[in-house]
Amino acid sequence: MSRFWRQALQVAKRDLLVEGRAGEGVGIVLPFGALAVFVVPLATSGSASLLADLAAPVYWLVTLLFGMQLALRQTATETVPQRRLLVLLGLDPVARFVGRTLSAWVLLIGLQLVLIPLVVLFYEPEPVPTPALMLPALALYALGLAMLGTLAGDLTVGLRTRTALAPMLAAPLAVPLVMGASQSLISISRGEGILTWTLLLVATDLALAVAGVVTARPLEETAT
Amino acid sequence: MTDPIVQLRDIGVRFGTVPVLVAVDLTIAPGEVVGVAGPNGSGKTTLLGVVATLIRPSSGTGRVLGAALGTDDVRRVRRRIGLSGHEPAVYPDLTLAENLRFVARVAGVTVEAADRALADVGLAAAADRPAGRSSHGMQRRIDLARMLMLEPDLVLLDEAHAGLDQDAEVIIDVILERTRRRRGGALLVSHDAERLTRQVDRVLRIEAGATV
Amino acid sequence: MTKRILPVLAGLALVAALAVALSSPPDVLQGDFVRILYIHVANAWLAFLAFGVTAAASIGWLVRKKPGYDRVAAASAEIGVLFTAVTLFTGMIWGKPIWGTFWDWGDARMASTALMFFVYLGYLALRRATPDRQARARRSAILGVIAVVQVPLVYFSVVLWRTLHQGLTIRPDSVQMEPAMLVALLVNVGAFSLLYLALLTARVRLARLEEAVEAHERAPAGRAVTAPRLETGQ
Amino acid sequence: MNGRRMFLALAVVGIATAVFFLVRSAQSDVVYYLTPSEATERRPEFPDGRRFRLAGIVVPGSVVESGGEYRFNVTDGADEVPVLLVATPPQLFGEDINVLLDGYWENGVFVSDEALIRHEETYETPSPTSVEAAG
Repeated sequence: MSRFWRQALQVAKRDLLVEGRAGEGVGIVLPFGALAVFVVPLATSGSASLLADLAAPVYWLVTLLFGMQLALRQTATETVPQRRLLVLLGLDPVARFVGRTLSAWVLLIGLQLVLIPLVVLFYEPEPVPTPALMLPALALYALGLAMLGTLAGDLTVGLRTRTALAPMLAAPLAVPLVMGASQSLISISRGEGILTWTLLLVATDLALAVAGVVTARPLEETAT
Repeated sequence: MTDPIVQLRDIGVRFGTVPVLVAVDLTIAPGEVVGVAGPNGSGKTTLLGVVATLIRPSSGTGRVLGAALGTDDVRRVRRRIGLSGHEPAVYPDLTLAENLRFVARVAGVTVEAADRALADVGLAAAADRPAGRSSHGMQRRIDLARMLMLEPDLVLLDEAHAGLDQDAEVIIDVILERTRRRRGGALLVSHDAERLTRQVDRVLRIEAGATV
Repeated sequence: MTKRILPVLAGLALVAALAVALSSPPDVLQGDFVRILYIHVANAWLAFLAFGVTAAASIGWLVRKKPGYDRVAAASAEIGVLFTAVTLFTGMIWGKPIWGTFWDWGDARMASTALMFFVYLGYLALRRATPDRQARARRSAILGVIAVVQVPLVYFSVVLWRTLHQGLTIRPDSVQMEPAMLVALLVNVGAFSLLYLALLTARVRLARLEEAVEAHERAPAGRAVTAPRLETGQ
Repeated sequence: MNGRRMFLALAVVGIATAVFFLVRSAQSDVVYYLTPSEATERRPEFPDGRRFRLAGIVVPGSVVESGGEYRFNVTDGADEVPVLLVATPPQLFGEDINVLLDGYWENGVFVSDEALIRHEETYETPSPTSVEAAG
């Protein structure tokens, strides 16, 4: 394995190990997101058809907002001494971006997998004919969010207003992702093709990857 | 190999509009250990950041391990620089052993070297203790263990003696001795002038951002 | 001298543009409502230009690290946000009588323009949140490069999707507009370009003055620390 | 660093390809609105009551108003669809105008409760004859 991928995987492994110990994502963000799913039905008139219609919008909203919380979790925020250490170890900034994205991706997919049964169970939306078709869209959606979260987190590292600022920067840029994923779901439930929306997701993910690679070096200096 | 390890000429650093360093000259020859002393706010820590290639000087010229400061050249030499700052660079959620092993894998050193360094600094028995629940002194020892493991050609210690007991002092002695033997260089910042003079070849004083 | 000339020129041009817009012939379908188009299109075009300048200046900063690039990037983004707001506003005023609605969620042009507005609001928020000038320049330059991805998305959204918003009127191969109206549009674009330049130079000058005030008599941090005025009592 | 360049080159090619096919498939795939021919052709996909948008030109001479309801036909040159509009149409509504209707099929009639005008990207000054015709 090349030095680049060894470093990227080490960074991803470190993030997941820290998450396993601190449990901020699994123990705090995830239950909080689940709670948000419960609040919506309580605030409606109790109409079953209304809830069924709300299932998908609520799902996308909660995965976007809480996905950002997950990607920007405090325990995964590197301190200045930690960042300086990594720079002096000769860690390739691109490998760092890839590693951090990978770990956030794993957690975001986890968040999605937990929220889907919850929404299906409590909102009873119309069944999707072939749910497996959604898997690529969900994976591409989570990948894009992971990259955006990593970028926004690095841009705002060390700022006092970070917790609100980072999601504010990421959310409007995430809209093509939300659009691609949500329209994929609509197309699948109508039995239409999803090529357009898959292409939109792929193009957005690639553009974010380019942004991540190009800005990795200047971003490295934000923490030193 | 007579090129100096560090050579700074008339270095200035400003944070925003606030000048922190105004005119610093510094040379560290191969095999030399230099101490830096000065009052609070005189720019000692910033100087260390400049030498570590982490802070870009606003003016002046400098070379560290042959790489010109402020250029992409410094990327080549960073792996050969070891820094221990005020705050230890550890992940509080990882154990002491995991901290060192992570560094070893990223830097391309064997895991055995990490475990050996951990034992060398006297933390073998505490290997599985989370770093966040270890004392400040133990965390500092992890910083020092990293230097034993990676053998940097340029050793930078900020507040070298803070939080370390007499035993740990020996670790610094060993690191400096090995660095001298490798013909590397070291820069130590400390308040404890007495300990400093014992360990370094000469002391540089800075006041209000300038060497005096 | 030039700092007086540009605002005056821009002011005169805007008066002329308004006169041309009001005296140009009405559209066969839209009647007098077509006059809103001149301001709407001119503002939209300049918003794109402003964000393009922000991106270019951001790249300039990342390469050269000169504070001048950062000032231009910041000033242009502020003006771009202002022009985007005017674009959205005039678009809504125009949409009501012509389309029959202020806003249409299915329309890619409207949605993407609103998003562009929020992306650059975020850019300004990031600047405000970063006190250190060097760090602010670096971070906002990086975001300035990432954010500009939105601009072509907005411009081409009418080509990408079938929308309520009409397609491109001025294309490389044809201009589907009567000459008299085209002249009115071009005069307005010219006038708003002058306004953009006047605002940009004024804002950059202001930024430079702000920094000069900040830098006035700043001593090294260490000089602010003196020996404690305490004595150990016996 | 060569890997970095290669990735960037490949990614840019990938984005260009994706966008190219995206534009092509978006024009056929993405249903912001249907033309009258498409609406007739894809009739089985849209059972009565399922909402979609229909865009076409109001057929001259087909507009009949009664009690705030408008009946007219829209066309795309090929097919015609009968429309019942149960809302106040926008100011510019009239014959030969491009309209965008939100509604659903009901017994072969497109029932709409929202009409928008879709104007073209062409701008013309009125010719003397059309001024008279507009009255």
